[in-house]
Amino acid sequence: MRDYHVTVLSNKQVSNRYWHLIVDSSDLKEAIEPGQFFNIKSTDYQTYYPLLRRPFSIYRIKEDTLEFLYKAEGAGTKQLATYKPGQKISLLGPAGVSYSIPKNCKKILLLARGVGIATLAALAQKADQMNIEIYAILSARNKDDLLATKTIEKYCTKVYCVTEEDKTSDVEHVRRMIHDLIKTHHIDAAYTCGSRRLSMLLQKITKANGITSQVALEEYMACGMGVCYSCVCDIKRQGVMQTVKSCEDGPVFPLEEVIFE
Amino acid sequence: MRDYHVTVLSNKQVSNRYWHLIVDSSDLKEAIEPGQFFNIKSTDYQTYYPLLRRPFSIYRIKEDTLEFLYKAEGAGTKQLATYKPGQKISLLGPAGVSYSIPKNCKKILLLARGVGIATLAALAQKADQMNIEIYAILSARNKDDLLATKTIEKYCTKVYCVTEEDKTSDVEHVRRMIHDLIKTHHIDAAYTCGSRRLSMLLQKITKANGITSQVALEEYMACGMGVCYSCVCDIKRQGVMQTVKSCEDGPVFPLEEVIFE
Amino acid sequence: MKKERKMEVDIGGMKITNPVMPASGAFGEGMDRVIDFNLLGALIPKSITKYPQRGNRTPRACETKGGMINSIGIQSKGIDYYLKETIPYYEQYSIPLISSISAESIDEFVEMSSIIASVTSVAALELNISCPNLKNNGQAFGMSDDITYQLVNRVRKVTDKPILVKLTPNVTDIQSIALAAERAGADSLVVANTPLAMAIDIHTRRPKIGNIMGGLSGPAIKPIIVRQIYQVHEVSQLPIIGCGGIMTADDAIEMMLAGASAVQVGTANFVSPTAMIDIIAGIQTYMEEHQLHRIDELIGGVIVMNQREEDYI
Amino acid sequence: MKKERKMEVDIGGMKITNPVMPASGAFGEGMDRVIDFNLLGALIPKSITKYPQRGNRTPRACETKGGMINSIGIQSKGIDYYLKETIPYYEQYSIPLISSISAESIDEFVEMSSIIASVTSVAALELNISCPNLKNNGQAFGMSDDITYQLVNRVRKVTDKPILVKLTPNVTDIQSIALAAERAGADSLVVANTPLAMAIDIHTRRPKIGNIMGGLSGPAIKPIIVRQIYQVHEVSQLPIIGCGGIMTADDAIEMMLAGASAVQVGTANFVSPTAMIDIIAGIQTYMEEHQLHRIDELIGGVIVMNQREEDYI
Ligand SMILES: Cc1cc2nc3c(=O)[nH]c(=O)nc-3n(C[C@H](O)[C@H](O)[C@H](O)COP(=O)(O)OP(=O)(O)OC[C@H]3O[C@@H](n4cnc5c(N)ncnc54)[C@H](O)[C@@H]3O)c2cc1C
Ligand SMILES: Cc1cc2nc3c(=O)[nH]c(=O)nc-3n(C[C@H](O)[C@H](O)[C@H](O)COP(=O)(O)OP(=O)(O)OC[C@H]3O[C@@H](n4cnc5c(N)ncnc54)[C@H](O)[C@@H]3O)c2cc1C
Ligand SMILES: Cc1cc2nc3c(=O)[nH]c(=O)nc-3n(C[C@H](O)[C@H](O)[C@H](O)COP(=O)(O)O)c2cc1C
Ligand SMILES: Cc1cc2nc3c(=O)[nH]c(=O)nc-3n(C[C@H](O)[C@H](O)[C@H](O)COP(=O)(O)O)c2cc1C
Ligand code: FES
Ligand code: FES
Repeated sequence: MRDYHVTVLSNKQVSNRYWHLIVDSSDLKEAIEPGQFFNIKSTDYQTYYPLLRRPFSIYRIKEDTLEFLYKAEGAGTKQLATYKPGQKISLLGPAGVSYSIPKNCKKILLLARGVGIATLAALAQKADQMNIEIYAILSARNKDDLLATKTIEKYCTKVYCVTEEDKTSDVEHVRRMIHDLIKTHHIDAAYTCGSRRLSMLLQKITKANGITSQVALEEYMACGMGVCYSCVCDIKRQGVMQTVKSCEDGPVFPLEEVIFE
Repeated sequence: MRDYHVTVLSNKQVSNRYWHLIVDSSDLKEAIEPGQFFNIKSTDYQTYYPLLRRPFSIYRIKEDTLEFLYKAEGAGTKQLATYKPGQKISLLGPAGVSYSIPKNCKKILLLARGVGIATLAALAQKADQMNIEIYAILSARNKDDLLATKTIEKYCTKVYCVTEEDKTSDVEHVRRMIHDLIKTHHIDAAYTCGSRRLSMLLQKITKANGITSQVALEEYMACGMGVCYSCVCDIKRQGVMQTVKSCEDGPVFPLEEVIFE
Repeated sequence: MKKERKMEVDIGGMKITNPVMPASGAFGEGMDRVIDFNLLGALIPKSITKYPQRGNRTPRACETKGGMINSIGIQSKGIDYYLKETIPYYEQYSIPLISSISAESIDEFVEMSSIIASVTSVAALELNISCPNLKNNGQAFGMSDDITYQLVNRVRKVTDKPILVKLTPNVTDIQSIALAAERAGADSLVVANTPLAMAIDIHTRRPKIGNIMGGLSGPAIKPIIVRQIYQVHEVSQLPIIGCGGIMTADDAIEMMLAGASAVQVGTANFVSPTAMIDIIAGIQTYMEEHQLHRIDELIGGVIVMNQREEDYI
Repeated sequence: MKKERKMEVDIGGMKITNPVMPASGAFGEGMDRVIDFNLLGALIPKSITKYPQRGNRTPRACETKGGMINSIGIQSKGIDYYLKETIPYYEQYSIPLISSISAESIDEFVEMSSIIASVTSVAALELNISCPNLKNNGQAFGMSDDITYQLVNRVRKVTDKPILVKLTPNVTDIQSIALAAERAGADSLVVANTPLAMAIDIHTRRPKIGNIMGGLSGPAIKPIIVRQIYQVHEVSQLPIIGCGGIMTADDAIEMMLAGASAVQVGTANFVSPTAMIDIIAGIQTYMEEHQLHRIDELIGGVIVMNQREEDYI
């Protein structure tokens, strides 16, 4: 982890609310793994607005580039959306724990909601390289928000999309989809990001079916370096309740450990 | 005085440090006089940086446009320099007391230092319309800063430039120039802006020679509307010391009244 | 068509048509050229002193990140001018006039209050017991609950008009000062004046304010003031007027949720002279969006869980 | 070639090679991946409590204009873990380690101080008597000069190592608290912890911080802290460590001119983890530009005119 000053190569709006950022990562010598994130600076020493960095999952990792997919919503992400190709931006990372893929894993399930697709796309990229079959359920408000699925489709065996627009994204429907998938294919591991409700759903199903599963949490982070204790969440590890830092001990956690109150 | 939202027509760098702003003033129905100023907003409701408005003298008044000449130096003026044609900006004004030209005035002297030329150019424009002969001494750090003299030259009978670069701008030299001018021409009134030292010099000379004179002060202003009392200066009016507001009672004052401690 | 929302509030017997008024010292006659005063909840001219005062040495204001420091020192033309010129000027407006009073001693507060309150067109008094003043190293009357009690109690005896007490934020325990003012008979508490502050130009090594220290205002202080409003609202029954850092309607609403019945706007007037008008409109819009019919539904409306049970330290 | 400027300062007997150190709670082991700790003046891990604590309810931090509010509530693994893991970790660095201690009672402060001070590699103690804590409605030990005196005096008796006392800014008279700490035997004063603050989400009506109130840090508070450093420096002989809102070298220099001998940097680390390194370099550059040979020339170097004579109120 370091504070890298990298050059923006491209920063484009890819749908109504989503943006796609590509930076030059040729100076990054560290290994970067799916599930990890970077804390991107969105302020300057004049305005201090917004003051804190914003964490973003790695979306795609290539030889000399890093990609992020983000939803331009509040002050920080709107600021991010103003960055132009050629501009230097400050990226602190790679931070956090990455996804782990069990040995001899053949088939995995991804369950993404909204921009949670970003981090699961990175995982899909890696799993694909390992010749793993990938089944993905992508949930979003509307089809427009699913535009970014093209990337993930390349890596996946099968992608299912559900939306509010189509009235297909309710938990009950998703539950049935997952059950069907599990019945048809022997899923070795499942991964989720982007929704508390879907995470709770997956937690129950994977527990009942003895499937290894992981979740990438999105807690509010002030430092992203494990020093401030603002990003904590409660987990139960080997029977013991613990308050852990999601920036350092996470953001990826075994799904069964996470306590969703 | 009102808070006008006007459109920038042009905003260009005219020399190393100076910028020239032209705005569409067709919505301004009030009379605007040389010596008055506008308080230009340089912040937004996100960053609040820099927080306060910045006061700028009127540089040129045309039928449907208003012009300002400013030195891009600190946060506010640098912000001003980012405004692009077509952008709406917020101008509070016109504010303050304007220059007064005595009846039957034939010849006037202008003594400007640095960007103090802006407000005196507006005065020159008006005096020229009144067929008054104008003699101007312009002082600046270097020739580059005098680039804006072209505007004033159009209105003046004669313009003298002095600079540090040429080692011609010392008070002693300027004193001799003013004395020569006064001897050669019958100067009815003198005006100055931009330098405390030159103002003090002109105060002495005009007093000794019984010449009406005015100065435009540049005190630090927080509100520019006469409500906060941050822009005060001391004057002696009819023998009585008074602390007056330069945004409302000024910025133009009879030179003999001003107390330069 | 938009439905008009009820924005009236009652400040210790003084009814105002909306909860937005200027903060003393950051408002004045000059602004009548820019906004229509009759749209405001009330009018508060700059604090007045008994005798004419020249105020502090310049520079009197400077900017800081997210705020500004001022140390005007209450430049004032004295009470005679105020009675002869200022009050008559404000009489042309149909909304309540609140007179802010600043004095050097309790006796002087009583004397001035009694004179000014006797003017029919003055609706209420605001006692500025909180002006940070270098003469006493930033000390103010409002820093002691005893002095606050005595001062307000003495003023209470000379007038029946609503007394607003403007508290200083520069105290260890604002609740005890608030309660002292309440016990002494105050009708409303203004929370609060400015935190005492200082800035130094590192190149000239001089303080940026002629008076060395001054009051910090603007967005930077809002979180401190919101906390103090919340604390005062917890213990006091009096209507609170929130003041400090309000720039937008959202800021005003935040203070009302914390416990304020009305708000005062200062620095925002300098940034945008129409700020108060925009804030009134913004509160209207918020009330429509959130289907609030009366502004009272906002006051103290912050939702907090029972901390003692929930807190798991 | 650039001439190295002497940046050493002496903090109550503890010599540090430069005046820049982290603020407790806004620094930790995780940062060793980003900066070289040996370049700092000193190391200060997060305040430690006697027993393990889970800290406060989330959300624990939120942004405000020019600042942030936090209410972590001192999540801590307790003193045993600290002795076994934290101190040994910091022993790998060659610069002084300062242990920040937070406790529930004076007795506990004394007990913890005595244990921690007895560890050879601990260079000094910082007593966090200023943590704004909801349990007591924001009350802290450091709000009373009596309690401050007793607390520091009792700790003084159990150790000869330098005692740094971190004051709270939430007081009426910081000078009297500073003097109480000085009389009780403190070696240095950290001015200051965070102003107590609050923010409310106007749409959900909930406090933005789970704990309702928290400490305000970042650029917004700097002018308040500079003022308090100046006030403490006026009355106290102790070296002051300025803390609150430092983002750049200019901010650090401003605090030193106001009277600080050293500075602590908190929030800036989150914005830019290299902030402390940049600040050290920036102070060097300033010293070169202003031809200062020793950093002492900066401390308390603000130029003020004699106010009593000059002030013309
Ligand atoms: C590990 C991690 C990975 C993430 N990956 C992505 C991603 O790949 N793409 C993406 O679009 N979003 C991602 N997010 C969420 C993203 O960080 C927030 O959307 C962003 O910070 C919002 O900033 P804002 O200024 O636009 O919104 P604000 O107006 O500041 O806030 C909008 C919402 O975002 C939350 N938020 C604000 N700041 C932070 C912060 N520092 N940390 C966490 N949440 C915050 C707020 O609590 C609020 O609910 C991730 C978050 C985490 C913790
Ligand atoms: C009536 C009047 C007319 C002016 N006319 C012109 C003009 O035509 N062209 C021009 O270039 N400049 C003019 N000035 C000066 C101009 O207002 C300042 O240069 C400008 O405000 C500096 O802002 P900044 O943010 O760039 O600098 P900062 O970094 O903020 O400050 C640089 C210097 O400008 C002064 N300054 C900052 N803010 C103000 C303020 N609100 N009021 C007054 N001084 C301030 C500071 O005291 C400091 O000395 C005028 C000033 C006044 C009072
Ligand atoms: C320039 C200026 C002058 C002020 N003068 C006074 C005053 O005379 N009396 C008073 O009670 N408060 C005075 N104040 C404080 C304001 O009334 C208000 O409490 C403070 O500015 C905080 O509100 P704001 O952040 O909205 O500005 C003054 C503030 C400013 C900025
Ligand atoms: C997230 C966070 C946690 C903090 N924890 C502590 C703490 O444990 N002990 C302490 O004395 N101060 C703590 N503080 C206060 C800082 O040490 C410092 O006093 C404050 O942040 C002001 O400095 P800054 O503006 O440079 O951040 C904390 C501050 C922050 C932002
Ligand atoms: S964000 Fe600071 S510890 Fe995780
Ligand atoms: S700038 Fe406010 S009174 Fe002149």
